[in-house]
This record gives sequence, structure tokens and C-alpha cells, in this order.
Amino acid sequence: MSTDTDTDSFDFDGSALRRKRLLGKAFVGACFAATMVGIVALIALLVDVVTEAWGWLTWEFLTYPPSRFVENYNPANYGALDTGPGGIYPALIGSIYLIVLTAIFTLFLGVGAAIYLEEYAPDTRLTTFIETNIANLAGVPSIVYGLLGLAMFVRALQTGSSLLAGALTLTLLILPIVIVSAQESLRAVPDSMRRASYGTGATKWQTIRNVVLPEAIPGIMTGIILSLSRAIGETAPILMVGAATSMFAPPRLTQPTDAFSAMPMQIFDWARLPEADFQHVAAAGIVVLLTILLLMNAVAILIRNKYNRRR
Amino acid sequence: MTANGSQTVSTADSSGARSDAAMTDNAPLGSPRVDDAVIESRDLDVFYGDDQALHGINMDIPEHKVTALIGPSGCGKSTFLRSINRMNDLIDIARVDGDLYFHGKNIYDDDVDPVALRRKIGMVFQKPNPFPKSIFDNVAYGLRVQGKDDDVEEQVHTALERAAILDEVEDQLDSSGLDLSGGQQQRLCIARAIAPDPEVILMDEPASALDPVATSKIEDLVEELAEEYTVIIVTHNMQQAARISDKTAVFLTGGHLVEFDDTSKIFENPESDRVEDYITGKFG
Amino acid sequence: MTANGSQTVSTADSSGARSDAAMTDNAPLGSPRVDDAVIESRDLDVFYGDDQALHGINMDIPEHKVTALIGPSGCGKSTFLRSINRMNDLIDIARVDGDLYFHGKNIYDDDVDPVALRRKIGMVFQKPNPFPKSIFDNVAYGLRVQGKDDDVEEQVHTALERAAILDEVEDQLDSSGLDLSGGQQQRLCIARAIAPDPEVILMDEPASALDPVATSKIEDLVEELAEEYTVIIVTHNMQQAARISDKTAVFLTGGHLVEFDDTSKIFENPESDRVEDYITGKFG
Amino acid sequence: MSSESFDLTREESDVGGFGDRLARYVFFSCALVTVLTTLAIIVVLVNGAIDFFAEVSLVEYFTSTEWDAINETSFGIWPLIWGTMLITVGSAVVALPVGTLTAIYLSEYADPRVRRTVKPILEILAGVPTIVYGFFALSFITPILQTLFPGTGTFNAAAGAIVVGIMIIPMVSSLSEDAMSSVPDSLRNAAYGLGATKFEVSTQVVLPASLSGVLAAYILAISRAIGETMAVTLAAGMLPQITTNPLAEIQTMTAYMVQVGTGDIAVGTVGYQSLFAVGLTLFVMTLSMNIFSEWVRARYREEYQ
Amino acid sequence: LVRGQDSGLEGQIRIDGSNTLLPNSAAVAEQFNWENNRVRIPVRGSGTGAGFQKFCNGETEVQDASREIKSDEETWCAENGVEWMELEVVRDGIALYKNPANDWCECLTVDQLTELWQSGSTVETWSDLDDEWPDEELSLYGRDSASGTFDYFTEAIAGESGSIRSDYSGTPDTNVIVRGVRGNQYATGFGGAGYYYENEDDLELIAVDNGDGCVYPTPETIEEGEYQPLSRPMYIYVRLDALESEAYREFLRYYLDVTQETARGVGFYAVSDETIARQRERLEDAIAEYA
Ligand SMILES: Nc1ncnc2c1ncn2[C@@H]1O[C@H](COP(=O)(O)OP(=O)(O)OP(=O)(O)O)[C@@H](O)[C@H]1O
Ligand SMILES: Nc1ncnc2c1ncn2[C@@H]1O[C@H](COP(=O)(O)OP(=O)(O)OP(=O)(O)O)[C@@H](O)[C@H]1O
Ligand SMILES: [Mg+2]
Ligand SMILES: [Mg+2]
Ligand SMILES: O=P([O-])([O-])[O-]
Repeated sequence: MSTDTDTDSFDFDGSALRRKRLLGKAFVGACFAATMVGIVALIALLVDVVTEAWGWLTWEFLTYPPSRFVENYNPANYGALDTGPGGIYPALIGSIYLIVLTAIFTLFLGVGAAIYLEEYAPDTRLTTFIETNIANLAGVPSIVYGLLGLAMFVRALQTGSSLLAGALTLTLLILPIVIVSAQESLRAVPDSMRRASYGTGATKWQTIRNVVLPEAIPGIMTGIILSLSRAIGETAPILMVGAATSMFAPPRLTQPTDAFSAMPMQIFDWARLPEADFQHVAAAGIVVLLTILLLMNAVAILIRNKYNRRR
Repeated sequence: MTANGSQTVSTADSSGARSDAAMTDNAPLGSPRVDDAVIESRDLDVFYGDDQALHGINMDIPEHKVTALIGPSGCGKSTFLRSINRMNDLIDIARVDGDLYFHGKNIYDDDVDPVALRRKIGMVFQKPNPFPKSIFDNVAYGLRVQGKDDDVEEQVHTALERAAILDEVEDQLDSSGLDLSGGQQQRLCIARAIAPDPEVILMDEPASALDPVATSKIEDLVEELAEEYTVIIVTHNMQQAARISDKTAVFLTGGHLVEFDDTSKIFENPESDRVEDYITGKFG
Repeated sequence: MTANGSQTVSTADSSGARSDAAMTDNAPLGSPRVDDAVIESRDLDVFYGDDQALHGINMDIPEHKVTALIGPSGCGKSTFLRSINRMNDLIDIARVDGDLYFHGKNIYDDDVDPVALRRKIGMVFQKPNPFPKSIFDNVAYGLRVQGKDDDVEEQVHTALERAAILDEVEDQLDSSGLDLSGGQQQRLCIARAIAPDPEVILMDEPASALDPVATSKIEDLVEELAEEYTVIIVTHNMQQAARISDKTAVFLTGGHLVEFDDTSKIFENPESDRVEDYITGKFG
Repeated sequence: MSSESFDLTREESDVGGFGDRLARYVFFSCALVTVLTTLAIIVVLVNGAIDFFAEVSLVEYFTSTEWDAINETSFGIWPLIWGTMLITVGSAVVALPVGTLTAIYLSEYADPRVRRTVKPILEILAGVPTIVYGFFALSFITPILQTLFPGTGTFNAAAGAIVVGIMIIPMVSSLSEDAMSSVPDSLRNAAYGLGATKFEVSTQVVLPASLSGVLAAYILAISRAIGETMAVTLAAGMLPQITTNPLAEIQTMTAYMVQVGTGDIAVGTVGYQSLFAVGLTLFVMTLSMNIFSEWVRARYREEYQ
Repeated sequence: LVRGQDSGLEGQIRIDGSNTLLPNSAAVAEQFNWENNRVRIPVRGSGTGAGFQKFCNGETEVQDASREIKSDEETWCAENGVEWMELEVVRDGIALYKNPANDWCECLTVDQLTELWQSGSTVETWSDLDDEWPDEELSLYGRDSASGTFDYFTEAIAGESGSIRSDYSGTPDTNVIVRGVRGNQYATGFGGAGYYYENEDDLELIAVDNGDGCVYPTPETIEEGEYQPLSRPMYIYVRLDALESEAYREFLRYYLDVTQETARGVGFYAVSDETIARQRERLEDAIAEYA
């Protein structure tokens, strides 16, 4: 080491920094551990649900109506029953119909509102107000929507505790999210497309229908499906609206004023029944619910990937 | 900002007849009154919010000719082009003062439907912008929205032929317009613009995004189109303007039309020194 | 890409002593061995992934002088600057070969802590980048992280004074550093860099984002700083380099150091033709 | 010049036609639905609350510390607010530090590839239906608590707070990570240039610079915790009381609404109308949180050049 | 996909009312559905009071009731033109639940019960009831005021319907009571005895001393009327105009056929054979008159 300079006074290897480096290491450790908390919680949740459901989730569970007698759900007893096994079928179908109706309503309302805001709305106070309002609606607790559905649809509009009331309530609940995501998809359509269309003498509506919407629709669909996957798991709103828990037959899509049951409500009912075995039934129901949710998300991701590849 | 010196002609006469009185002191140098004018601009001012982009433009654009608009960047060429088919309406902050006549009808009259106007005046943009549809549907688009869709098949073929691209795409009409090369895309856009048979075609630097080979194809095409259409073309390429246009309008910074005359006159013997400087590359 | 012709010196001698043997055939033209060198670069290569940004740089930077690095864009000036205080460590794909001595210690030795190094070698960036904190806290920041925080008050004042900005901000030390003008922000950043009293200050085009008035203030400041610090400054402005530096290093495209000498020599009588061309504006 | 041959005017051409004008009105009505939804929420809540406050004095509602509206004996909202606060504070204690540290890890330390996988995985947590969290609390968290603290009841605030905390981790981590990633590298370089360590850069430069975004994320997450329903209904119980014991049973505002909503109480009675008073209180609380969050974000947004 | 057999009967029978009776009606409905799968029978348990409100509004066809109809409810029904008849279907005892780990309290006198549950009660710990019991805080669960169980319990214990201390956890859902008591050694609560039999592993009962010694609710003591004052009959209320519907008639006949068996299955006590026979007769009379 050369000695002609005052190198010695330099702390090149950072020995004075040793404490700080230790602190830094501890901090990274803490950050990493924190990241793991979320991941471990998710794994614990899934493992817990699946182990509780293990052995109780059968084909019969999917295709039979629910029962008051917990022994009816136990696959070991299937042979000895005078009725049939217990299951989730009417609630499963109820949930699917609920989502189908909600999809129809939100597709119309959500896309319509997004088109208005992106393509038509002038830059006025009213428009700003509508957009702020949408942002705030997205933060309203879902149980308040349930209260709204109860007062407005079930009572004021006399739909009763029906499939229709449930679907309308869920529609209002996810509408803000659908609108915002549809707006983003519309915004992603390049303006050059619109100009090309106007330049050929198309009217606004022709431009939207023939050029803007076809381009935006994959993105819009992705957003709607993701929102619907949130709706299908919502319990509080349909509970307030009055979803039933012991339905022998599923509701009919052709009769939207039928009483209905839905998976989250059925699971809630099972989860609070005291017999220990009902925990397994609830867990089996949860696995069905999560599977459907996963499928919906997978579809959304497929649509998005297909669409992105084209760009 | 105020219109510096240029008078704004009031359009009290809203029947739409051209007020010839307007055509006086504000005409640019060397701008003779043209008798076969399709488009006549009278004291046209365009503002974006508070900024004035065009100052009292007076210009008579002749039928079945190629008129080139040249000038440095930001001088308002595109703005002027867009005010001819009222594409400026789509820009919220844009505002137009003064008159612009198309076959003697002031297109800024309240009763004019810009959509109907755009069906008479087609447009081609700087960057090729085919729709993400098949080649056939791209060309058919204008026909369909304009309700001219009997015999689409034939009209699409004719348009592609006139746009000098039919040979290249004849057996792939069903493939996406986006799969073509840039030059092909631009010719496709031209085909799309001419398919519904407009009278005037506006082109905003149609070749600036293209390579030299594609550019020369477009130039040839523009000259041919002038046989049937009135073409107004913006270009930043002076050689191009000299090659293909019959008339040239020179805009200079600030949104003023400085000289408008036969192309040969402008390039060989411009009246204004600033135009000469610009053309010889001394400035701009 | 391979190092074209320049030898990479192996640093087997990891004790960190400077290997003078390396200082031979690859020295740039007119680069005399400087005795009071603070920083000595020996066959320094820098790679970004597979691209080599610097080729075998040999340079001895004298103490208490202003050394300017000039050259066309992309020639590696910033890269060289960043390798002096190991800021390149923060770029994932960057990799350094060769040696760089600071007071005779190879800073690329394994036992060197870059954080400790950066406390000796301060840095000022091209775009002023004050923290979104108060002016006082901006300057105090370095003192605090370096644990030099007895008497912060006074040190902050001294630093602001040396950076010639104290008068302008004296009564608003609590307001945000972001509220200052660009030139003030840059002087604030200089104050921040000198507050913990480093030995060397690296400046990467510190005035390029500023207007002429602010620029001349920074230039004055740089000259003053050289009384106490060793300053290495990157600039794309040749007049600036000529005005304020004692030594100038000229990099040319591809990451080669072509000439390194007294500034007067470089600007009046450069040895290499390419440097002459570059300096006279014929190229670059 | 024959302007006759050109049908440029609206009357003659009407190219857009009725359909074009109709479209505008239809779309506008769709947008209006959102405004009507807000109005309807307010009308429904206020209307019900007015009936309620016709019978119960505001003074009692806001000062009494006992809540037994179902039996129509006492109407002090505080026990329900207390229950809600216990859950909210508890979940914040779980989620804010964990979420923030996660965000720092993802933004400052993790390899981009890790970030791209971990972020969506964490976001799954936010997509799990709340009823599942309720089940998870009953079947997993509460048994653990009972092992650790014998005597813990089936329903307890702690289990509810923990699952709600887990649920809102991704809200905190995702939004905070977005805010941290948008801190320009020039600030990090400035600090490194001064000899700061990575730890100092993360905590003293990046975190303060992204503070507005991080705070906004906190507030949104807390607002979500306030409004969370099914998990706390299942896990935390039905006993409105003011207690400082996190292992005690409590009732949140939302759980009370579920209790009334599942129907046991006669429509039109004061007890039933309390549903709307509580709903209104909840709505006002979450709405002000959301507006506050928006304000924080706008007010303290740092302007980076 | 609808399981069970199609008997040709169709229609909708909405059942609501007593949460206590819900398991019985739901079990009957479930079994009926297996034989008549096109009859839709949504069953809810909103509580006797809330249920009567819907019933008298014409919103339901069958009302489960854990007490007899009150006079104001009769007035509602009359106002809305809803004619009804009452059928006694099961017997219930209100049981006092305790946690299995509670090894001190075997039996409570009616006086102690009154002291514990009455409005304004000062009993906070077990030792307040009996000095020898632990000085640990009680945690109390029970049904809430919309339930027949609540009405019956308060009347039997406090002498006045609706009078009860306010600091217990009152819920519409007996399951919550069961879970609550199961989870805390020092908890106690009241609810349908049926729920005890569904949860025998997790709960124990407290006997009641009405002056004649401690009595547990068992089939015998309840049928003999020994378990006093907390045993009672429970009813379904039936709409006469709905008897026009064949599905409705068949459902009610079926209800009387199977209720003794389902009652035991879900933890109630069967009514005696004579009672069932008498209910059948009355039903057939009504059918003859209204169908
Ligand atoms: N949409 C707009 N909003 C606001 N200002 C605009 C807009 N479009 C153009 N301008 C302004 O109007 C002036 C003229 O612009 P214009 O695009 O017409 O110029 P140009 O001659 O076409 O330039 P270039 O050759 O660069 O295309 C410019 O100052 C421009 O900034
Ligand atoms: N972070 C990086 N990643 C990859 N390549 C880089 C990076 N930084 C610089 N380079 C490349 O290294 C070479 C030298 O860049 P450098 O920034 O050092 O040039 P410069 O002389 O400072 O140029 P300028 O005057 O434009 O700032 C360039 O080719 C550049 O593209
Ligand atoms: Mg332009
Ligand atoms: Mg640089
Ligand atoms: O549900 P209840 O039987 O108590 O009314």
C-alpha cells in the first residue's frame, strides 16, 4: 500500500458503517418477512379451506340440493339415505344466474356510461361531478348497497326477495368499477382510428359502433369479468336483499322474480351452523366458489393475452 | 392575442352566399381570383384556446388541381387543412372565425352538417391509419357508413385500383390492413378515402412516414388523382411540392399565408423575399 | 464487442497498490504522469451487458484542479464519471474491468465499501434533483447520513455560502427545495454535495438544464470550488470547458479517451486531428 | 355556383339521423344512473334515519354508551362505533406495517421478475370473497388464538381484526408500491451520491417522497376495513360493548346491519329503522375517508420535474 | 336439473316465521320436495313476530310460530283479509345451555333465573348467583325480541313479556347462541332445546327447579309437562284461501304425517298421537270447506 498519501485516514472498507449495514440487513429481512406474511396467509387460507373440504366435496355435493341434516352431506352415508345427498346445486345455479343477469345489466349500463364519459361528455362541471361521484361510489361498503337494494328494489319496486333484486343490487355495486375499466379501454383506442373514421364521413355513433367499440371490447370484457368475479363472492348485499338458504330447486332464469339462493349466502348459513361437520360443508362450498372465481379470472386473463398479442 | 391587422369579416349575410367584398386588401401576394374555385377561404382565423394559429387566410383553391401547402413546422398547414372539412370541430379548444366556402356555401354556417361535408371532402393522414379490419372492410367502411353499399364488391375493387394497390393485395383482401407495409397502408388509406367518391381529397403529409420508394408511389398516385379529384396536400418536402402540385401556398410562422400562386412561379420567381429564403433553405 | 487493441490489465495484485507497469503503451496522447494525482484510472473498461461503453481509459486526475470531460453524446463521459464513485454499481447490467485508484487504493477491490467511497467523492447531477424536503434538510441530509451532525446548523450555512446561494435562501430555509428556480436548485444541490466536505466533486453537465445567467453563476462557483476540492466536470459546452477547467479530457465516440492535457493546450494546439475537428465543430 | 346540388345542411341531409342523436341520450342516461345511485343511497338512508330519529333523540344516539336497538331499550351508537374501531385499528396494526414493508421490498429490493410475480399473488388476497375470510377466521385464526390465550371466546375482535388486516394488505402494498416506483431515480442517485446506504435511501428518501401516495393507500385501506362486513360478522360476534379487551366479543356497525337484515325484527319499528341510522353513520364515515384520501393525494402530490 | 320425483303437483309455498321452528319446517319441506319436486318451497326463519307481519300481509303461505298469535296480529290479518287456522305441530322446551367445562352450575331455581335475566339485573359474575360459584364474569346469550322464544322466556321468567336485561348478546340465530356458549367456559344462554340435541358434544344443559326439584328437559318431562315453566307447544299457521291449491293441501297433510318423526330428527319433541289425529281432522274440515 502506498504511503505517500493519507490513505490511512480513509475508511475504505466502511468499518464505521458496520452498524448501519447490520441495520440495513435487518431491514431487508423485515421487508422480506412482511412480503411473506401476505403470501403465507394466502397459502394458509387455501390449505385450511382445502383440508377442511377434503372428502366432502363430491360430485353429489355439486348436483344435489342442501339439507338440514348434516349427515346427508357425508359421503360415507350416501348409501344409507332415504332422500338424497345434500349439496350446493340450487345455490350454484342461483349464483350463475345472478351473474348472468348482472352481466347483462352492467354490460349495458357500464359500457354506456363509459362511452358517454369518454366520447361524448363535454368538459363541464357536470362531467367532473359524475366522475368524482363514480370514484366515491366505488368506496361505498357493499352492505350499504344491500340496504339500497332492500329499500329500492325489494320494497319500493316490489320485486320481492328475488333473483332480479339481487342482480340489480350487484349491478349497482360493480358499476363504478366496470365504468372506470371500460373508460380505460376506450381511452386506449388511438385517436387516429377515430379521425380516420370521421374523415370518411362517419357520424359519431357510426364511429363508436364500427371502430371504437370493436377495438375496446376485449379490454371492456376483461374488466367486466373481473368485476363479476368480485360480485359472485359478495355476501352482504344479497343477504340484505334476502337470499334464501334452503331451496330445493334452483331459480329459473325465465322467472327473475323467483326466490333464489346463492353460494356465498349458503356458505354463510353453513358456516354459522354449530354442528362441527357443517364446517366441512361450508369449506366444500368455498372450494366450489373459489374454483368458479378462478375460472372467471382465467377467462379474463385469456382474453387480455389474446388481445395484447394482437397489438 | 389579437388578430394583428387582419380584419375579421362579419358573416351577417348568413344565407351563405359568398360576400365578394371580403376579397380585397387582405389577399396574399400574387393570389389571383380563380374562377373555377371549389374552396374559397375568406379571412379565416383559427384559434386554439387563446392562441391564434391562423391569421386571415384568403385562398381560392381550383378544381381538379393539386394544391400544395408548404411552410415551416407549426405554421398552421394542418390547421388550415382541418378547417376545410371541419375536422377542427373535434378539437375542443379550436374555434374558427371568418368564412370558408365550398361550392359557394359557407361551411361554417349553422345549418351545415359537418358529417355531410366530410362525405364530400375525404382525408388522408400523416401516419397511415388503417382500421384493424380486413383490407376489404377498410375500403368498404366509408361506403357502408355513407349508405352507398350496393355493389360494395365492385366499388372496393375500383378504389383499390385507383389507389394503385389492387395488384399487391388482390388475393389477400380478407387479411388485416395492419399486416401491410407502411407504404401499402397509406395507399390503402387513400383507397379508403376515395372509395365513397368525394370531390376533394385532403392529404396531410401523406408520405412523411414512408421510405423513398413508397413515397414516389404516393407522389405518382397524387398526380393521377388530380384528374378526377381536387387534391390539397400538405408537405414539408419542397421538392415534392414542386414535383406534384399545380398551385402552392406558402405559410410562414405565426399562421400567415404569405404567397399563393402557380407552383412554377413560387419556386422559380417568388415575390416575397421571405418565401425565397424559405424555399432556398436559408430559413425554416 | 471486444476491446480493440487495448489490453486489460489483470489485477492479480489485489493488495490494491497501483501497478505502475500498466501505465505504458496505452496512455492517451499528451498525458503526462501527474505526480499529485488523486485519481488514477488504469485500463478502465466499462460494459453495459454486452456493449462496451469505455475502452481502456488511462487518466491521472490532479488534486485541487478542475478537470473537464468533453466529447460527443454517448461517448461515455457520464459512464466514466459514474465509475469514479462507483455509482455504476447501481446499474444492474454495468460491469467494470481494470483499475481505478483513489489515493493509491484501487476502489474496485473487494474490500472497498462504495458507500464509504461516496462520502469522499460527492456528486452533482445534470438535472437539479433536490429532495422534496426543506432547503435546510436538503443540505443537512448528507451530514446526517454520514453522522457528521454535531453543529449541523453551522455546517449547512457554510455549505450554502460556499455554493453562493446563502443570500438568496437565508430567510426561507424551511421552505421546500422544490420551490426554488432551476439555477437555485442546482446550487442547492452543490451545497448539499459539499456540505459533508468530500475531497472530490463530480459534476455531470451541471448547467445544461439552466439558462445563461444561472449557468454563469454555476461556472463562477466551479472555479471557486477548485480552491478546496478536486472537481471533475462533464460538459457538452466547449466554451465552458475552456473557461473553467485546468485540464481537459476529450472522449470520442465508441468510448475512447483520445487526448488529455492542459486545457490551454487542448484548445489551442491539440495533437490529434480528430480532437481538432471536434473542437472546431467540424464533427460531433 | 349551384349550392342546390350539395345537401350539406342538416335538414336536407340528416346523415346522422335520429339514431345518432338518440345514442347520445341513451349513453347520458347510463352515466346518470351512477348519480341516481348516489342520490338513492342518500335518500334511502336519510329517509330511514329520519323515521328513526323521530323516535330517538340525536343526543341519546351520540351520547349513550349502550346499544340495544333490537329490544328498543337503548340507542347509543358508541358501542357499535367502538367495535368498528377495534376492528379497524387492529387490522391497521396488521396491514399498515406489513403492507408498507412489502411495498418497500417490492419497489426497492426485489428483482423486477419477483415483483411481477409477487404483486399479482398478493392481489389475489384482495379478490378472495370476504365470507371466506370469515370462515378462515373461525376455522383457523380463532383456534390458534384459543391455544395461545385460553379462555378466548368463539367470537372475538382479534380474529376479526387479523383477517381484515390480511384482506387489506394488498391495498396498502399495491398502492404504496405504485407511489414508491414513481419516485424518480434522480432522488435515489442524489442520496447514494451523498454516501447514503440503501436502507437510508429507502426509508429517508423514497418513503417520504411517496408519502402522499402511501397515506392515501392507508386511508383507503382503513375505509375498506370500516365497511367490511361478512368476515367480522362471522368472526367478531354480535355483542355491542365498549371493551378494551381484543379477545372479547364485540359488534361492528356492519355486523349489526347483518343482524337486522337477516330479518328477525318487524319492519317499521324503531329497532328496524335503526338499520338506516347505522347505515347512514357508516356511509358518512367511509365517504369522508374516501374524500380525505383523494384530498391527501391531490394536496401532497410531489411535483417531480 | 331438479332432483326427486315429479308427482305432477306444482306451486309455490313460502314459509317464514319462527327461527326455532325453522329446522322442523325446513326438514318437512326438504322431504316433501323429494317426492314432489316441482313445488317450490323457500323457507326462511325471520322470527315469529316478523313472520306474522309477512303472513298477515299475504306474503307467505305458512307461518311458523313458537307462540300463539297475538291480538294485534289477529287484527292485521283481519284487516288484510287473511283467514287462517292454527295447527299444533311440535313441542319445545326452552333449554338453558352451559359450557361443558362449567362443572359448578347444575341447576337454577326460577328465582335465580329471574334474578339473572330480569331487566336491570345486577348479576355480573357467577358468584353473584351463588357464593360458591367462581367469581368470573358471566357472558350471556339469548334470542332477541322479535322471536317467540324471547317472548315466551321473558314472560315465564320475568312475568312480563319483553322485560329482560339489556347487556346480553341477543341474536336472531340460535346457532350464534350455541357457538357463543360453546366457546366460553363462563357463558350461559337460552334457546330451543332442539339445538342442544344437535350439539350434545359441545353443550350441556342446566336443570330448572320450579319448586319441585331440578328437572332437565327430556322427552318425558316435556310431554308430561314437568319441565316448567319453560316448555311449550309450537304451531304452524295456515292460510285458508290457499287451500284451493292442491300442492298446498298435500303439503299440509304431509306435514302432519311426518312432523312427529322430523321433530325428533331435528331435536324437538313430538306432539302426542291424539293431538296429531285432532289436527288432521281440523285440517280436513277446513279443506272440505275452502277447497
Ligand atoms: N390540438 C391543438 N391544440 C392546441 N394547439 C394546437 C393544436 N394543434 C395545433 N396547435 C397549434 O397551432 C399551431 C399550428 O399547428 P399546425 O399543426 O397546424 O402546424 P403545421 O404547420 O401543421 O406544423 P407541422 O409541419 O409541424 O405539422 C401550432 O402552434 C400548434 O402548436
Ligand atoms: N444505464 C445504461 N444501460 C445501458 N447502456 C447505457 C446506460 N447508460 C449509458 N449507456 C450507454 O453507454 C454509452 C455511453 O453513455 P454515457 O451516458 O456515458 O454517454 P455520455 O458521454 O454521458 O453522453 P451524453 O453527452 O449524451 O450524456 C452510450 O452508448 C449509452 O447508450
Ligand atoms: Mg402538421
Ligand atoms: Mg451524460
Ligand atoms: O324464532 P322464534 O321461534 O323464537 O320466534
